[in-house]
Amino acid sequence: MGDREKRPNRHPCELFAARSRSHKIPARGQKDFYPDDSEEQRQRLQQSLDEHWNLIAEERVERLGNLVKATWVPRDQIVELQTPAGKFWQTMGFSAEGKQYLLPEEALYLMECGNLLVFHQDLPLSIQDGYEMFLSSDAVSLQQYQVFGHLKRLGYVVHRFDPSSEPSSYVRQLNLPQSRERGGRQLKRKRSPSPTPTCSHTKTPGESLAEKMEDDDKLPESHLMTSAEPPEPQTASPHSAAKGQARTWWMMDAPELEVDKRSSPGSPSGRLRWNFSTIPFPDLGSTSRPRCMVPVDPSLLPRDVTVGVCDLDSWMRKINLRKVKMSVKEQQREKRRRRWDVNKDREVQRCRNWAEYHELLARRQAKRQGRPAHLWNREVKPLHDPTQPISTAELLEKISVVKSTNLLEGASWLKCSEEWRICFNVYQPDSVADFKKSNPGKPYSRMCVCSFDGPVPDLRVIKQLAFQSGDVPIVYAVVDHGDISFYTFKDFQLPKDVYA
Amino acid sequence: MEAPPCSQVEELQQEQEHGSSLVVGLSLCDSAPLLWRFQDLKTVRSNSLVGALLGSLPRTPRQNIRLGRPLLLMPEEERVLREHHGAAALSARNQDAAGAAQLRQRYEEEQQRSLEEQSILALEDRKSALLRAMTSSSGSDEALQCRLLALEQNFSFPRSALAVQLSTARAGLSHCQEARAFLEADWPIREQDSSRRDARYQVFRDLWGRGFFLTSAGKFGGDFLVYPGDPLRFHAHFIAVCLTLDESICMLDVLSVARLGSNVKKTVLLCSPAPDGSVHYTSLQWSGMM
Amino acid sequence: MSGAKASEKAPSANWILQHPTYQQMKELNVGESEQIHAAFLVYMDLTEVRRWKEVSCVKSLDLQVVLLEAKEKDGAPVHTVLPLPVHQSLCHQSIRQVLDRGFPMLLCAVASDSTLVYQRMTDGLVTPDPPVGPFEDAGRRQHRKRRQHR
Amino acid sequence: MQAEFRPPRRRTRVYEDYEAPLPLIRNQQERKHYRGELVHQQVLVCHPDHIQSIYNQGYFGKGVLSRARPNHSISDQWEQHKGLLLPVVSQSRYVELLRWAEADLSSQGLDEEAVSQTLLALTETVEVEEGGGEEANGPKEEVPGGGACVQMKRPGAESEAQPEAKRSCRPVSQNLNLDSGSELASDSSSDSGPDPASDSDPGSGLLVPGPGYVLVDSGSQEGGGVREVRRSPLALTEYLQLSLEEAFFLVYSLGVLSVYLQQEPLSVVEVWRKFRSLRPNFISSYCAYHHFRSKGWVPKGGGGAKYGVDLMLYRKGPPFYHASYSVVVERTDETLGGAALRPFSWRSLATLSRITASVSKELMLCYIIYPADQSEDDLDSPVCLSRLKVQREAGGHASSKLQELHVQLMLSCV
Repeated sequence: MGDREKRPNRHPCELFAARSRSHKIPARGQKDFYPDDSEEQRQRLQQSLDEHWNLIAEERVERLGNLVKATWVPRDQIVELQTPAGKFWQTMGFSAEGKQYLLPEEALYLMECGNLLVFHQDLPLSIQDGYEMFLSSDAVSLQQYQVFGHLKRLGYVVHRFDPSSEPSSYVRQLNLPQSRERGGRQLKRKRSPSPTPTCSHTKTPGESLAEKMEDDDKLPESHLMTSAEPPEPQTASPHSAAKGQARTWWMMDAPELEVDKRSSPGSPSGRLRWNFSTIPFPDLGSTSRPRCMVPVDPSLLPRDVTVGVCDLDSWMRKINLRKVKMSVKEQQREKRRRRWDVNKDREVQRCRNWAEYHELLARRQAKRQGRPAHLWNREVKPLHDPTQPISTAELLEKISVVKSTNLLEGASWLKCSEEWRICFNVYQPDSVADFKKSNPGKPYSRMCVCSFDGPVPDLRVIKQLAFQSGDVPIVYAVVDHGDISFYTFKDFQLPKDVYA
Repeated sequence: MEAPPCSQVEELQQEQEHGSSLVVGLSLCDSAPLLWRFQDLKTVRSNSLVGALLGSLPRTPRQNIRLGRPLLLMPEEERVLREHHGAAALSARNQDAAGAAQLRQRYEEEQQRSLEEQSILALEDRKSALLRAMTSSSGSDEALQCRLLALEQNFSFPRSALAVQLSTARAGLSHCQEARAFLEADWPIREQDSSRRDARYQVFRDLWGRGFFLTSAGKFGGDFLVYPGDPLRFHAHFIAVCLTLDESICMLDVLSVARLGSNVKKTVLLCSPAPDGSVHYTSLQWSGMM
Repeated sequence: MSGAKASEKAPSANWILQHPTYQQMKELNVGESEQIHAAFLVYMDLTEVRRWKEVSCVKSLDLQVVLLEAKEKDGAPVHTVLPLPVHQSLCHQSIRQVLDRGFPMLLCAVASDSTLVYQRMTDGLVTPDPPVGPFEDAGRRQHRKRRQHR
Repeated sequence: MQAEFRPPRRRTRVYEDYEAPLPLIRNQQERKHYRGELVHQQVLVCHPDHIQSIYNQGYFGKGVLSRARPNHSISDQWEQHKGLLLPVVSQSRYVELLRWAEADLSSQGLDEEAVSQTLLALTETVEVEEGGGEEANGPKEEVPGGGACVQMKRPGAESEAQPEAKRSCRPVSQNLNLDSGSELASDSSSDSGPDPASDSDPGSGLLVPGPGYVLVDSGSQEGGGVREVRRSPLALTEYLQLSLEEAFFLVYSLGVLSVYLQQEPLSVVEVWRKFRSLRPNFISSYCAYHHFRSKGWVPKGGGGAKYGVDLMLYRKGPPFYHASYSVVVERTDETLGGAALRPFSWRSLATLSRITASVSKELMLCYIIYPADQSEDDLDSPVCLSRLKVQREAGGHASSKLQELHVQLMLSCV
């Protein structure tokens, strides 16, 4: 062992021998409850430890031909492939300007799987180098990588979440087909070098345009270069990036722009989606009504039908707008009559004559007076008068004074917080076979990575992220050192349960 | 429960006196203390420090049941090592250009040497396989020699067949002597000196000093899972919940963690450092009174 | 009609208020009425329902609460019982103060509808019993036993 | 994202029939109004009939001497004695009860003479005629060991499998009026009972307090000691304790309960203010309680304590279904910030979700959202409830496998 430590690189014959080594993990036996200092127990422990250390000491040994080679581009925090990609290319990586790239978390994971050999300054990187160079709190954090690795090892497809590639709620409501142009998307991906991009999607389409252009101006320095010869990073890079971006946001925001155009009345083309706020409806009741009505937008009418200006006065004259005069008593009676029809009362129906009816009224009056004064003769009375027969269903209806709300209510105007971000889109393992990076479809869930020592999301965060995520559930991956657990917060409607 | 006879603290200190070989090399990744070198992992484990493995296991990388290097230390484990001078910071990767050129050369030479040796090994392999096949099929000796010769002449070991190592720990660099001083002075991990952090550390040090093995216990609603021996072989006995003596706790939280403890057959321990430097332990067990 | 009338008629005095132990608790002059009520409910549970022995109330000056002392059966060790309304919070210090009396203790959380939840607390590290056979909720097992008795 | 509704689990054995929750009344004559006392910041219902109605119709409250249903009995052991089924108490226990009665009587201001007179009368052995009661059926029925309720319930109201012969201890005579504090007298009012089934009770008018009689085991000889029928010196009657939320619901939403503070009934607003002063977060917890009740579910706060949560939610009621949800109530304002009632950490959440999952329940976070412009004055009356909103949220923890992602937290906003 000591020898190995001094020269961690294995001897060629060890490497050669490693080609045929086992891939089985030794099973762990039943644990003991108390240490009893017995020799037997000590031996069992030693055996477990030996197995453990054998596993831990093992190094990755691969045939050079099975390894994809790549180089680390520190400025862009990205890994560029030097030899053709392997099978992993179906779910990982992206290409731009004719080159193939991997995000640092993808590269590190592939290194750990023994699929990728990454060079930096012509020297291969160890796994340790990979962790130390690729992971940092301002790019991919260690915890985010832990979650990424955990999910990848389970077979999930995991992509960085990019809020700007998600349709806004507005677009979602319109249910327009999504533009998923390959090049555009890939440029998107490299535009967000870290899985914690700023969120900038809860804006009206008009605003978002302006904002996005601003975003482009403050592109992160790590942005991928377009030319092989790196120019001055501060000046040229954002510039060339902006060019690339310009195309991107145009592609992405195209649906929104079109919607904007359509909302002006009179545009007869395209699949029509009316903006009702701009379609006038006649208001004949208001006193300050216009004297005539604007002609109806011809695009709203069937062909061959024309409508001219309509003079309202003649119509208004035909309507009698006089208020009916009623005494206070009359008004009250009217009010009561509307609320309750005495003839529908079964007991009243049973009365055969006025005497009986009066008797009934008297009886009821007495009963009402029997109600405890301290509850009923005050300003705030009970919601229900128990002397009145009522079914359970009606009762529940009657006492339902507390409003229910749902997760998305009021979520759209919540401001994004910097602290909470969605990191990853996750797709089911069984989708891998026909997975397309260019059109990944709806994710199975989205991941928000949290530290176990950090705060639990409050309602505000839950709402805001749920809104951002649309109809894809948000999963909070909570990292407690080596342990990862997943939590979801879902809206829940408790069904009403009525027994009579 | 009686404290085991041998105190971990003393043991570690004794070992320190015998030589610096047990000083483990810590490296920082996103400000988390990681151990990479195999021997370092063994060293901390022999001092009852468990940590958590984070990496894919080289042998079978695509599973989460058994993981491999690196080993992440809990802040308390890191602090215990630091206070007992048991850890040193590993220097960062050597980046200077001259050194890099040298290393490049060395790397290429090693690759070449490895190719040659593996080529010989591969040939030997093929020969012995052939030998086995021929002797069992009772061919003539002449034919065998002929075949062997042909094999030797035509044999080529392609570069793509070269078995290479993807090192886990950074190779060839050992920690520098002055690293320990650096660890004391400039170590980037600084606990926020919150009273809770401190309570956690005091409790950790006390329980570890009694010979227990500790791991994090988030999933059990506590700070540490406390094992009577190596977690490879023993079940945890306690869920330690660290808190200061005057920290207000919600009764419902006490009830829930105690109930969880009884569900998983472990004793919940409320642990608070006392002013005199000792630690107060209160065992919570389900009363069985329904 | 008479039902309504009956309910308005003042009922006879509340036996809780007249119970000698309750009186005694009140005279300890500690705590507020809610804690005393909690302590009394626990007292009644221990004596009337669980038939514990030598149940008595003592005051804790440090905590300003009514504590109980009791034995599960004759000859069994004394326990200190700390009854607390469930919505109150507590701290380890106060638990230690009760344990400093030298007996194992039971914390009894008293819910607003008089539900009692007991929690056993002991000074030091108490190693749990090793698991026996298939895992089973001991509570449920006991409950079942009780039912079979009926 | 909506959490799925998982059907509640039915209990395998159900011992009672379901009674419609309060205040369903079948005819106009059934008047219901109950009385609760505010004692020690707790609401106690003392009248046996009130207790039965309130508990049976909606499962409100808990018997102070019982695990849930108020059914405590003076003794676990019952014996048939000359055709009567009577609770057996030991001599020492009987003496204990006597002492208690004595202290009680003295505290009423009775002089020593009167006290000893009364006690003397009490301790006389009661002669029981063979086959005393008219019900031969009573004694034949088996008495469940747990807690037979002597006077709490009349057979008509009986729904659980507790057919103990309350009336088997028919009085021989009942001229001793122990009005003074023991509960004996209160039963005289019970014959007006709101219990619909009481019509079928032939002897309801004659019914005298069940608790009055015990079989005292003198224990002088080993084993079957001498047994005498005596009057019980004190009736340890069961009281029903209502949580503040349950009490206010009965007062405000159903209008069936009056809460008395020192013999004075309180108005709705007075109860509201009182409860708020007793419990700072009363509005939130009530709002959640009210919300679940108005959905037809039965929330129980006491059960929640066992699991470290605020409420357990039952379908129909605890005798019929296992609790489906563990509910934690949380308040927030419309800007969705604001101090939490119970500051959550991942640690506490992990604990709760793990316990909840281990008992096949779901963890539900119920958020009470207060309007941003809510003033303190607004909160001074229950009318403010209509301005609050509930959001329920399923809270979940998904093991370490994503597919089994079932630790959902149910969000519920009021």
